[in-house]
Amino acid sequence: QSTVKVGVLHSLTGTMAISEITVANAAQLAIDEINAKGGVLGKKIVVVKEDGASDWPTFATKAEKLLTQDKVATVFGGWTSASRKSMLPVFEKNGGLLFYPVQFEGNECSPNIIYTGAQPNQQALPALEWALSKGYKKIFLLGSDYVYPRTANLILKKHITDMKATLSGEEYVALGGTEFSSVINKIKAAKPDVIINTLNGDSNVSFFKQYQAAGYKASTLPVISFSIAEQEAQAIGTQLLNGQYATWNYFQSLPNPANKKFVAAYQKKHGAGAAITDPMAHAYMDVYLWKAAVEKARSFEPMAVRKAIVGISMDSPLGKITVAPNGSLTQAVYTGISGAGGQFKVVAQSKGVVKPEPYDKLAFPGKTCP
Amino acid sequence: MRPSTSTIAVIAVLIALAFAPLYLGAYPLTLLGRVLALSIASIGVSVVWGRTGILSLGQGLFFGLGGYALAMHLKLVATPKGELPDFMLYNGVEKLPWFWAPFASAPFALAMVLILPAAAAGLVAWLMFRRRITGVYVSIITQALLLAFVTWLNGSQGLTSGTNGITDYQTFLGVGLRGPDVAHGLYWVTLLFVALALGGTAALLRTPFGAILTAIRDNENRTRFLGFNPAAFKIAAFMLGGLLAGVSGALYTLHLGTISPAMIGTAFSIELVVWVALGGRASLIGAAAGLVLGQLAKDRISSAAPDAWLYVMGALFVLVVLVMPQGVAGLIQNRRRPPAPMPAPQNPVAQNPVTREVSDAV
Amino acid sequence: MDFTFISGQLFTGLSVASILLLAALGLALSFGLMRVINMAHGEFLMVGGYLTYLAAQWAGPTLGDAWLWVAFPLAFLGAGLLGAVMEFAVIRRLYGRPLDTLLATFGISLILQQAARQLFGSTGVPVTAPAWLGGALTLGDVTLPFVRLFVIALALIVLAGMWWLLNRSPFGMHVRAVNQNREMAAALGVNTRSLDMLVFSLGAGIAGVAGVGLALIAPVNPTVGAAYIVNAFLVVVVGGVGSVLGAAVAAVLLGFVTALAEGFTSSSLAQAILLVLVVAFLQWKPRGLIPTKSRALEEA
Amino acid sequence: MLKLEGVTAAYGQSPVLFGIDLEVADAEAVTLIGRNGVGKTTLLRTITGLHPVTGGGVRLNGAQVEKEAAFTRARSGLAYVPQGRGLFGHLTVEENLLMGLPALSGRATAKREIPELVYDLFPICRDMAGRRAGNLSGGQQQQVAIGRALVTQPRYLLLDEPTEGIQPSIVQEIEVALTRVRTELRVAVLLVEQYLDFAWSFADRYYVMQKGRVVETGTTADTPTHAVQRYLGV
Amino acid sequence: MPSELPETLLDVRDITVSFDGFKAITNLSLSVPKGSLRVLIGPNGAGKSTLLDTIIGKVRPDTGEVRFAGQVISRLPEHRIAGLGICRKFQAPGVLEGLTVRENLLLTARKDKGVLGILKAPTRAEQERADELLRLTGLTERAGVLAASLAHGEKQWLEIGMVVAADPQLLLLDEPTAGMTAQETAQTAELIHALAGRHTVLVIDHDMHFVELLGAPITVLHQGQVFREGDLETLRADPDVMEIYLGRPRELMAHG
Ligand SMILES: Nc1ncnc2c1ncn2[C@@H]1O[C@H](COP(=O)(O)OP(=O)(O)OP(=O)(O)O)[C@@H](O)[C@H]1O
Ligand SMILES: Nc1ncnc2c1ncn2[C@@H]1O[C@H](COP(=O)(O)OP(=O)(O)OP(=O)(O)O)[C@@H](O)[C@H]1O
Ligand SMILES: NC(N)=O
Ligand SMILES: [Mg+2]
Ligand SMILES: [Mg+2]
Repeated sequence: QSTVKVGVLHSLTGTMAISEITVANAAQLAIDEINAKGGVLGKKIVVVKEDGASDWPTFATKAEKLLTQDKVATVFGGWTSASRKSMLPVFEKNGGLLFYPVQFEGNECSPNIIYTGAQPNQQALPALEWALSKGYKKIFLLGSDYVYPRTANLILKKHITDMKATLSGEEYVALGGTEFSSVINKIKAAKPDVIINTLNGDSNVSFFKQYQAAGYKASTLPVISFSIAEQEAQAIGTQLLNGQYATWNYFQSLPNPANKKFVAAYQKKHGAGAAITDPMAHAYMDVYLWKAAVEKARSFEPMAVRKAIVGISMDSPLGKITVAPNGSLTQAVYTGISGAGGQFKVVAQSKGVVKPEPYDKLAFPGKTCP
Repeated sequence: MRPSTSTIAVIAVLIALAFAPLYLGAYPLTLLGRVLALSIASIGVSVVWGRTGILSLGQGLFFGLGGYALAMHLKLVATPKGELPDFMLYNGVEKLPWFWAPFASAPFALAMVLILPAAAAGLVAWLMFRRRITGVYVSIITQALLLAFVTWLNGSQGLTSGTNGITDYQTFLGVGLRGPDVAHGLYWVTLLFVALALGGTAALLRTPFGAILTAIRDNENRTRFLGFNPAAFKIAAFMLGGLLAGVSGALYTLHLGTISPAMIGTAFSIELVVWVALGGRASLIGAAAGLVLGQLAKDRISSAAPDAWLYVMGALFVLVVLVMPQGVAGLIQNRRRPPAPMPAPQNPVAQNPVTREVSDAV
Repeated sequence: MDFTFISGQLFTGLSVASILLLAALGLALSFGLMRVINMAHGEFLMVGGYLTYLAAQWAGPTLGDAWLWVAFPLAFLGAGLLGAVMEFAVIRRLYGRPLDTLLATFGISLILQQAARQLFGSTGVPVTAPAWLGGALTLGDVTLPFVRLFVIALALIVLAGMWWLLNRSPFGMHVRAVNQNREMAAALGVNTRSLDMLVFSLGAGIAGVAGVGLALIAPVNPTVGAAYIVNAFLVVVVGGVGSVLGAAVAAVLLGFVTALAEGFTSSSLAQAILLVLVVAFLQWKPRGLIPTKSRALEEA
Repeated sequence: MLKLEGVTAAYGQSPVLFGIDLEVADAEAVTLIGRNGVGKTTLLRTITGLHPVTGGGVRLNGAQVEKEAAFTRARSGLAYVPQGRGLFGHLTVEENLLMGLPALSGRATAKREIPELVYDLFPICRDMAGRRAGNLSGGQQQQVAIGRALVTQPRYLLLDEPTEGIQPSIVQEIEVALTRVRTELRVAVLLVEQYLDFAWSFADRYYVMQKGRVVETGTTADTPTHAVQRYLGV
Repeated sequence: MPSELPETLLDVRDITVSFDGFKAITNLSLSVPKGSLRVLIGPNGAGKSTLLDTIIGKVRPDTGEVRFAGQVISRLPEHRIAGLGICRKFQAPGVLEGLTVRENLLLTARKDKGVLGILKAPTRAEQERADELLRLTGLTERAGVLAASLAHGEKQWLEIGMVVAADPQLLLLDEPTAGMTAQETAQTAELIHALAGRHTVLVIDHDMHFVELLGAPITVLHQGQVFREGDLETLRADPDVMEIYLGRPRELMAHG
């Protein structure tokens, strides 16, 4: 039987490994499932796994290797926007196709990338609207110092002003930073109603610890997070996170049948306690979307696949998803409250699905995808 | 002067490398080109560390300046007229910052690729060597400055694009950077720069300038009392190292299509030094070869066994230092030459740094 | 800027200083006295942190909050033992070659980080401080978390102990002598090998204790040490290599500068400002606040 | 008795000592002379254990010690005053003297304190007790270095050019002091010296080294200094 | 001062040098005429080396100044002072160990010691000078070996060669015969005689045989001040000098 090669390019080592290994696992799960059912266009999928090593230039190098040496049909990979940005020119130069599964800041529309993670209007803005609807008017923005939080917050700030709410402060801490004394002191002085948190990784644990030591709790100063999913929640622990909020396109607790099946399959392979997150669900679906597009195009050729993928729609663990012409997903948005075992209970959800808008109209008027 | 066997060997290798596009596949060739671009920085490390005894852990700073100088130009070229680079837009920057504006000019940017790193290296060196800061202090300070630079880059996204770095270039001097055909051209240009850097530096070190650097490394005070101003020579050597790092950074940026803080950070700078140590810090060719081979090995091993790679690299660091302090080049040389005398600590007089007479004199 | 904010920042400065000092005190031995540039020093902190986590896991269920008193000796001995092994296997072959030591120990730090990553994963493991450290002292509008006060006290105790050991005990005199002239000390009957090992592992052990302090405040992850190493070296350099008191003053100074800069700018800019200020300070006093004349270091 | 049998030593690959035989009896004073670079310092360092032998044996009180570490040899009664004095420059004079005490570890009989005789022989050890040793002048340092060696209560004292750089009157004092050390403490002395008048007036026997070998030996009483001068010419 | 004697090359005027409050030199003045040979003796710790340190700029006087050929040099950076033509031989040999013997001589023989000047290849004259000094110091056969592998005595000679190669107006020699045999000492004395006249030489030593061979006027320093001046004969007879420095003659002592 003949085969087709695809690349899986995530950080298997370094700081991002914790998040990305499970995302790679989810993609692998989908590939195994597909191979078990006979592959794509009659070909078995062969995975070429590469390690981005949490180092953005390495992502570019490895992408180049996958495209020019292994000649893979497509690549599933990336987490941070920085890694995506550094891979982008490689994909454009070599005419490759990348499936990127993580929520991001928008403002990018490469014909060579399928962005399935949330656009700002599919996570950040719904969360803001929900917060305002709950009566939280004074908003403090806290994030890691890199492009996604900065840009997301830039958009949020425009909308905060637009919605006549108050921005009570904005602080950034270097990626991986663990010292929050000054930030908490500033929060004290600002007296916000709610914190919108775009901190990444371990910084969250330190932040919640120090937030708690300073006498705060969810009932006095709630925090809505965009980068804390089930896995992170488990790591931070119920004791610190209980009652705090997160907004995503997916929670492990979603009751739909496709999700039940996905969770069961993943946990069968990786252990019953394994947490499952939004980026994992996206990565899992990325493979299926690619398969559908290949079959529709009857070709593995990346640009043919890119053309064919638009309009493809399926029932997924995330609910109903459809690929929009700009290469992102039309999908639902959920806000959940953290509870036992790092699971989130949905407390609010979008009315139906939300169309992806890479460029926020308020923050970047007049910009659209080509 | 008759060329030595090692010169002939190096020329032969360079010629063989020049024909690489004929026998290497696309990926190995890009990889080789990239690694060759980096080797220019390692030549600088060899001058600064191997020859002059200054261990800079901040070469990434100068590498980055060269890379960013070129990247800023490429970014402006890729940005439609009258618009701001995309990342500025996303960060709410409304006007092109003043220090960006001149980089629209290619000659200016190219000049800056050379001037910025050399000038920055000169300034850093002047600050340190003027105050006679030496040894590990220099290592710690250069590392701190690099960290400050990287932190600033990360924290000033509106100006620098932060962790993402500057990316997404289209053309350079009118030549498209996305076409598959540019790969060979870029490779040859890189190789030319490597040859120039090697030849030029070697020629420079063959003048008494090279001897002075060695003299300063071995006994700075003595050199001073012979009428030389060690600070001036150290600054010059440091600037040369900075310049080579800058050129390397610019070429590397072209190869990779991006420059970002992660590419120039502490890990990069220390790794650079270690590959130089592996090849042989005192030998230009050893330094360059150590870097090329080390990076190629890294590419291989990290693909085959990602988890093992850090163990391999860590162990390599330790072993090189313990087993072959002069690197591979040192091993080769030792076989040809009678053994060098023991390092100074063996010597009872040098061993005794406390006696005022002795310590102050030397 | 109101009074509450300013006093809050002053306390922040002290907190930061206490962590910096704990991280730097071990270095004051290995770097300050032995002139060993141990880039893996941060990993001793990391080891101390993970051992704290393990102590909480193992002893927590049986001992309750008293697990913390198990964590201290465990972290001290565990990191100290690792230090002894490292000294025996690598460092002792490199005395007098500080720059080479720097490279070799950097290699070791890579290995230790990767090992930690494989054992514990890349995300930090959280340690829950004992309940009696959970509260905070409230003075007017300023809250001083007990955890922070505890770490400050810890730093002061370790500082006092080290000062006494080095300046008032015969052990300290031997250490200083060996590090000025190792051969002569041996010729006078000092077992320099075991003394070296002892001093190095003591420095490692102190870093392990610092790891306990860190774990109480932030999660322990494989790169937690790397995050502190540069600043810890700067504390030693600004204080004056070889001077324990200098390190203490430098830590406080750096802590306040950080808190001040963070108060008025952003935290990532504050770090850049701090680093540049340190370099500027070294222009003024290249040998630090309390200089010890030391040639060995410059001859590197 | 201190006895060397066919000692060889090298720096890296280059040999410097080629089979040295030499002996110093208890309470005997022996001088070792030779041109610059013939290996005198190296020889003393192999005796103390600071430099490894590549062959041959060193016996101390009958025991083979050539494999022992320097500190154990010091503890069995070997003291060394190196060329360049080897004081701990940052330590005070008194601390330098105290640094002689570790050599007494494991010796039950010894009292762990600075013997009064040291102050008696070298009064500056008391006068300058609190000063940093590194700031003393050369002659003062030399006296402290010998004093420190005596704190170890040695049976054998190895001295490497103790008169180098010392003013004439102090050279005389050192000679007086060393003579007392020999006679009162019955310490054997092996003295490396260029200053022949001094060496001859102090020592009972001499060895002459040339290019890493002992080429002549005899008693100082029977050999006038001019008879060995030829070994020292250029 | 306009009344300065024209032939004075080195003029130390009323300098005081102290370390942490301890005065190593107190109001010391000393002048050395051009082309002369001068010997400096005095007890250990008298301040002889400190005086040389002050002249070459290694330590700075608290008060007073050092003039060289009429110019105040006590505030110039070290390499500038050296550039004016003052060269010191330290007691511990300070050869450049990573360079060959010949390179050591070539470098010191250079006239232009600036960063740009150094790029030029050594001139014919410099090469010849180096070769001549190799002969003079008996190191011709060792010309190509690294200075590190020289024996102590060879290093001493090389350093003397370097000092001469620099062709300084003023040569400062701090205990040049330390560790030398009697015969080497005599050769050194001869060499110094050959240098004096063309160069001005200031020698410190504790070896009275050597001082005798030099046969030059002697200055005795004591406690940071000039204690006596005169020739060896007179000083040997001076009970104060005996007391502080020379001690009793050996013949007498042996029986004491
Ligand atoms: N560290 C070293 N590395 C290589 N060779 C050395 C070293 N130290 C000494 N030597 C060589 O070993 C030989 C013996 O040296 P050593 O110092 O023992 O001589 P010495 O007789 O004590 O001379 P001096 O009278 O000058 O003190 C010399 O040729 C010297 O060059
Ligand atoms: N850097 C210093 N710090 C403190 N004291 C010093 C320093 N340098 C010299 N001294 C002191 O100054 C005095 C003079 O020292 P100097 O070395 O000039 O004496 P010297 O005449 O050269 O003696 P010697 O004949 O022993 O070489 C000594 O008492 C010495 O302790
Ligand atoms: N796109 C992100 N989360 O970096
Ligand atoms: Mg000797
Ligand atoms: Mg002197």
